[in-house]
Amino acid sequence: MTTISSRAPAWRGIATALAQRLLQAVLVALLVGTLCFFMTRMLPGDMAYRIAAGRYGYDMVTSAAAEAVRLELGLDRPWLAALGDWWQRLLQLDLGVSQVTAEPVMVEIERQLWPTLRLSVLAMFLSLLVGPLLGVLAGLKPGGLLDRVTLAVSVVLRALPSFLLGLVLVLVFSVKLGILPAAGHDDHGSIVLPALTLALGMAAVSCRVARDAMVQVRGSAYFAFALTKGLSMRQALLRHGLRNVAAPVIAYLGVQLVYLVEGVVLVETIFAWPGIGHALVHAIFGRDVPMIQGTALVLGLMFVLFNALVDTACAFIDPRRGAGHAA
Amino acid sequence: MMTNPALAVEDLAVLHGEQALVRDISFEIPAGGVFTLLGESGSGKSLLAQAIMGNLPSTLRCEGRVAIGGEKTPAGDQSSRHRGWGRRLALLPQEPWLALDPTMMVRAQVAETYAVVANEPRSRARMLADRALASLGLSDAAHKYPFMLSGGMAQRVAFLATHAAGAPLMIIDEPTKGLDADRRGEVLELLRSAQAQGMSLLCITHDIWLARALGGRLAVMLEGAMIEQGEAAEVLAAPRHDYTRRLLAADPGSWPAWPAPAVAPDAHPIVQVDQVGKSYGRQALFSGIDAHIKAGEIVAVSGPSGSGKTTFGNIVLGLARPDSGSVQRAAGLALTAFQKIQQDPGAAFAPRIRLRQSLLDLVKLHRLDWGVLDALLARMRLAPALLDRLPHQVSGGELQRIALARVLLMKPALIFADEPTSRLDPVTQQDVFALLQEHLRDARCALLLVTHDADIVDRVAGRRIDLGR
Amino acid sequence: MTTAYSPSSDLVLDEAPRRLGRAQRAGIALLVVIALFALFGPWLVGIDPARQQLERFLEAPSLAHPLGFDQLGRSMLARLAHGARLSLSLAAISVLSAAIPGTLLGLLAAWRGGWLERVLAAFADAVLALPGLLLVLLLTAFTPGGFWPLYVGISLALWVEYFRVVRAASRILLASPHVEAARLLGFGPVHIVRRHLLPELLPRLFTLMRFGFAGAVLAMSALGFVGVGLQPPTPELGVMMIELLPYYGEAPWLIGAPVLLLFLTLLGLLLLAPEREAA
Amino acid sequence: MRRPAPVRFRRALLAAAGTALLPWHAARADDRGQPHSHVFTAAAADVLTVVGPWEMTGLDPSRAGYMFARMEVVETLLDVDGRGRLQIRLATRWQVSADGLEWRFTLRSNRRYHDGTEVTPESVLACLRRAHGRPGVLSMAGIRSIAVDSGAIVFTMARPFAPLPYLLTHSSVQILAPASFDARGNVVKIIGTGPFRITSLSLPQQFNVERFAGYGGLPIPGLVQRARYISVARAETRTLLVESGQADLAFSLDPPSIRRLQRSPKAVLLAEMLPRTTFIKLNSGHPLLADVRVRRAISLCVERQGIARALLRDPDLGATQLFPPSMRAWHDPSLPPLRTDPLAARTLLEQAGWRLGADGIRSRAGTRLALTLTTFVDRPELPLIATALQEEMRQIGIAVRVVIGNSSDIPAGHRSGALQMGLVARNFGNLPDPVATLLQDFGPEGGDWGAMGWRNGEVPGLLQRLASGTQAPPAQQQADRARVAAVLQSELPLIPVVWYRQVCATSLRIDGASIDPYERSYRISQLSWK
Repeated sequence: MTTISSRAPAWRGIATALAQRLLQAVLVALLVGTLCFFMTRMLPGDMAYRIAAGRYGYDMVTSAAAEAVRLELGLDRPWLAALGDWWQRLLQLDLGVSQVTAEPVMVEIERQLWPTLRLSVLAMFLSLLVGPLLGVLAGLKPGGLLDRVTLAVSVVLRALPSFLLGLVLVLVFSVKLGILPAAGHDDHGSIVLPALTLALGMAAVSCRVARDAMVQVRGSAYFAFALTKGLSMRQALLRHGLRNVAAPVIAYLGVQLVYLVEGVVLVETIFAWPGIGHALVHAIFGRDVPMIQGTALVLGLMFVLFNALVDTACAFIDPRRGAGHAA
Repeated sequence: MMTNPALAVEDLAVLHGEQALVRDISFEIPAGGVFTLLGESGSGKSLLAQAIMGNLPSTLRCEGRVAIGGEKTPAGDQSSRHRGWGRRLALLPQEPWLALDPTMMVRAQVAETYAVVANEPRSRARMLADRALASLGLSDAAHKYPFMLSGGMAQRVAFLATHAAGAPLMIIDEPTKGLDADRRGEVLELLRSAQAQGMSLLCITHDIWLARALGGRLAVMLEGAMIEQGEAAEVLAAPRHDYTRRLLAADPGSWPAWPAPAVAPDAHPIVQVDQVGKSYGRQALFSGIDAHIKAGEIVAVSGPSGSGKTTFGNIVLGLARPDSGSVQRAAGLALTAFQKIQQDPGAAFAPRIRLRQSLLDLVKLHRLDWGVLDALLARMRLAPALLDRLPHQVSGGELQRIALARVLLMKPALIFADEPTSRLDPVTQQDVFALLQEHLRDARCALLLVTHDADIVDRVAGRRIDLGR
Repeated sequence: MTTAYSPSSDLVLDEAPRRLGRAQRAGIALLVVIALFALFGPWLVGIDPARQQLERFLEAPSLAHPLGFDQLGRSMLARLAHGARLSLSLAAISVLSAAIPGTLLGLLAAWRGGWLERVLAAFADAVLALPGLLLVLLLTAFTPGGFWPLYVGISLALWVEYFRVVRAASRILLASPHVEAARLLGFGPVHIVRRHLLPELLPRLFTLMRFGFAGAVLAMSALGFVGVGLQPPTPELGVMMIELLPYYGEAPWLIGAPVLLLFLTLLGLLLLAPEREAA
Repeated sequence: MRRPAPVRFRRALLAAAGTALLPWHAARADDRGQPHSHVFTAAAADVLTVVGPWEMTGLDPSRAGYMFARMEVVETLLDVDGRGRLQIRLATRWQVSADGLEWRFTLRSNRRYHDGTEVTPESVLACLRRAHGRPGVLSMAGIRSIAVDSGAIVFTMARPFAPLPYLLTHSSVQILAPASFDARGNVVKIIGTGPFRITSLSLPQQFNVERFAGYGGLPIPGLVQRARYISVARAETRTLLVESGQADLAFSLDPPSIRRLQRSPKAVLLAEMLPRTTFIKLNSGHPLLADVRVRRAISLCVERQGIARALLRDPDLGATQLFPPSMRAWHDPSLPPLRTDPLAARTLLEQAGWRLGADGIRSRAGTRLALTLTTFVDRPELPLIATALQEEMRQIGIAVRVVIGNSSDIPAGHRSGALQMGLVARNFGNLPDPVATLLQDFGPEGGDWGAMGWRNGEVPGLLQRLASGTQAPPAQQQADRARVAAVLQSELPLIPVVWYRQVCATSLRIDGASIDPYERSYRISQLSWK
């Protein structure tokens, strides 16, 4: 038992964590850059043709069009010079020009970032609303009906590809009930179904995390102490239960972000949501490497950013983490 | 008109199926009185406390009657007693460190009881909490989280949180477990002041010193039954029951002093510690410590808690590096010549490996003779069948003896014993020390001892290294 | 109250016999059935999964053909059996090829500490933030054709999880009293890993692996979704899910079959766990 | 421990969980549009929603110009009707000199761009010159210069090129206002002349249009005034949009979706044959495929009707020859149809010396009859058809590996010579007169999307004559076309598999929908609300 006499150096803990995230961000950028560079060089087939197909539609791809593209983009330059160039531009945050639309990648991403952020934040919010609540209820009575039902549902959700889950939701809420738009982005409420699709996938897991945390909290000494102190079950849960359940749930959110970022790619495509994930899929179709790089980079950085937020939230909920006490 | 007793227990029994874990318990605590339950772990004293609280695991059943402040309820009707929690009866749990919400500041945890249980307005609850914290010298801790507190502070905070709603009866579970002499004094003072405010106390402990100091009435528990009950002073002075006598004899205060081992004054030390210092973060733990330990010597490391006693021992063992100074082992000692006995024997064995396997690995590694180990275990009075269990399936005392046997098997030159018995009952503790003494003498092995118990140091150690400043 | 109730070992000394719970037995039975289906199904069904009878497209299930025919008039049961064999074995390989290096690196990082640990951790963090699709794409760029590189690519993205879990847990374990004791007793790294670390790590690794298993198959369907990894006519569960998606209305049993198989596999793996775990 | 009545609390939490599922109620409450049967699409109550798979990859006419043309935002000099006959649009008439080297297009007067400026010959010329300077349809015509002469646009040709007016109907030759371009000639805004003008544009997914008052014509009540196009990548999603009433016009539906919508009470399907054929492009120069017997064997093993029925759900689409009936001038009903006869196919292969091996695959002199069939996912039915073909070829002893990639793999493979077989869909209606397209496909070197390694002196000559010979008698032209079709049918440089039918789903709230077989327009200006 170590005694720490000074007040919580929570801020210092957070600062270290954020510095670590910054390093992570830089590394992600370099990694994405290198991978994309090798992808340009390694993808089978002629890059110029691929780009031309993306630009003019596949009926219009001709050798002449491809030659024009080759000249325009300098695709025939030597490797090493190209790599050096690549790195330099990346570090200056110059992401280049989309090979399909001939617009700067930055401009495209600016356009797509906001919808994606909106979607993922809402998804995260919904998943936190649904998952942990059900998890806490299930955890109050381990082995009870709700516990079993949520377990079964979470297994089903984890075995279901997200495009299938999205489809089911659309069939129910748009086709059958007619209360929500099936896709698109400018109708009222059109964000709900894609967000729900992502949220359910995440809630399937966070529900179980919350359930286990609740079981643990219910068995903890401080929860028992709260009760013997004279708090009612309800008071003890609200004052001591939920916050302690929240700590692992929020911490787990950091892990779930992987799911979120990958889920965004599929869900945006199936719901025609004009975000980064959708753009990544199209860039992959068109083998538009600058765009692949840009979108992958943004998705990666988004992951890092959300993780930093999760770190901070954790530090505030559980002061031990802020002080760097819990591993 | 007679005042009702604070607590009256009649024919209380706790059953697991048909097996009675606690039986035939009847006693009474007058208003403002003190009642101490003395016994070792497994004697059922904690179960008894839980039964009175109405807090037994659902697999256990309870019979008899419990009256709190005159309100008599069947002991089996546990939930009816829940309403009195905090208001009419309170519980000060053992390990107060774990009992405080790790995510909540100290003041809020104390104020909470005022506000929620005693229904004070929020601002007044905060004010009362501040006042209560100040009364126990905890003003500085008000805005700290539990993990920043020392064990003693946490205990006082837990006491305040328990006490805030003014329950007239308090059950106190092992309040001095693992505390050193100074801290035990603080606890005693705390309990005495509570009593002075008119509270009735039911104190569960294996600490004879505390029982004696608290006074009042006392009962000794063994195997779920009360074997002796009476005024504390009388029972402790003239125990009638054989077990009580043994229990009292096991108190380190009554141990005979160990004879000083024969150490040649010119013998070369097995380890030479020169001017070592160590810091933890920015805080210096100790510095400039010298120690020369010779074969067969028994040296105690003393100092207040947090002064780095364990760290010092680990530096001697070579497990940790000092920030300054040097540690030199005598030449020619095997790498395994320095061994350690841990505070928690349960944590000293690979948790998912059977004990026999762990020991077999050791015997194989050093090409030892299993027969030697068998003999050692026999001398430790350990049944060989125990080895087929997992560590957590063996009692603490037995496990500590197995740990001792494992260490002795290595024929060590020095053993660092870090609070080797602080988690054991007095009788078991005495046992372990007796075995330790016997083997140290035979093997001419040195002992570096860390213990919070000043009595043990007095009886056992030849000299001490003081880390405290 | 749990704090006060510290069951002395004397009370619970009867060693709990290591009998399997009902759930575990159900899980094992389920997995055995699936494994048998994957192993012997292709042989039992005895129909060439590539053989197409265009005139029987989307034929509904019948007694002779319990899962009917797919959009090209190929026997769905034969395709499911072959797909199960391929996907489950590749998923197992991908899980192992993520778990083994991830675990070894995690152990190495925790054991060595210092700059090596920091470098590995930073690298793992970066890989974690990398969209997994990118890695798989790169690998397909190097080696086009076949499902192998795809599954290896998936494991390239997944090893990080194992690394992180193993590293974090090992750091705590390596600082624990029992490892300290083992070191003082003269034991080397092999023994400490085998007796002290692995027994503690394996349950957690097993949890990760179970979900990694289902995740690998789902990742294949995600790849199929973006048009990567289609290898006709080889049946593969993940790709089948995306290929059969358009027929969800007309012939729901077609897409239902691979999804149900994956669900049962995951359920079996979940039931297998000694206690329920969340993640 | 016992639970002191936690039930109430659990109930409270459950209620909270319930409210968590209610954000769409908020979304609905937010909805201030006019009441409509679909509560959530109130924003679109008087807005026609068109969905298709195409994304606007840019503003340049060569990129997404066709989308702005389809939504009737931009126009070209000339247009074609549903039967491929030239119609006037921005040009009122045109004439060609006797030697076929000078074309003169007279512009309609009093036309205005959406920004109110007048359509001048100079602004038209700028657009034409810009289109000519980039890869695209104009590059194949051999244009020497384009100029303005007394208010008319004059093309000077290097050689006679009869289909030039058809080239000018292509969407990449659309006419935009001068304000559409920035100083460097890039398109920054779409300012066209069509009946609809763009009100908002969010690349790459969506743009909204409304009727342009300056287009002329009488205001007919009930006509669609506002519309929007949304790009929706997945066919399933487009179908669901129609089923949920969110979309009014949905294009490029896949066969399963069509089946689904046929049963849906919320949509009416329109269908029209398009001049598009899915065929196997063969490398006739490849040692295994140079023998016409092998090509014929492959053709004989293809179950065209089966593929059409199972995969396209339309047995009539099995291609009996390369040109579908909708290409009236080129489709020759008297041509003996392509047959399916696996037995004959095996015999042909035997005759060519290919003997069946133990694994069911033929070989000759140690060479296995193994080929690669390349296709791509841009059209979802292609991988499926490729899979069916793979199995059918296996049945006659040809091992086929299907490689599914990107559409650009085909022209790239053509140029590098590495392509063996490619399954492609070719739109002969790309230009309303297919001659120009065919000239590309069957030129002396073959074409990216046409023949490959095929040595034939006759067809290029015939096509050349058709392209330049404006003065030839129609009967001669008809004979030339029939000859081309006959040679292609017997030589099989391309093996036709299926034709194509465009299917469009329309919602029940609109009237007057029709399909343009040349995919040039969605004809939304003719739509009215019910």
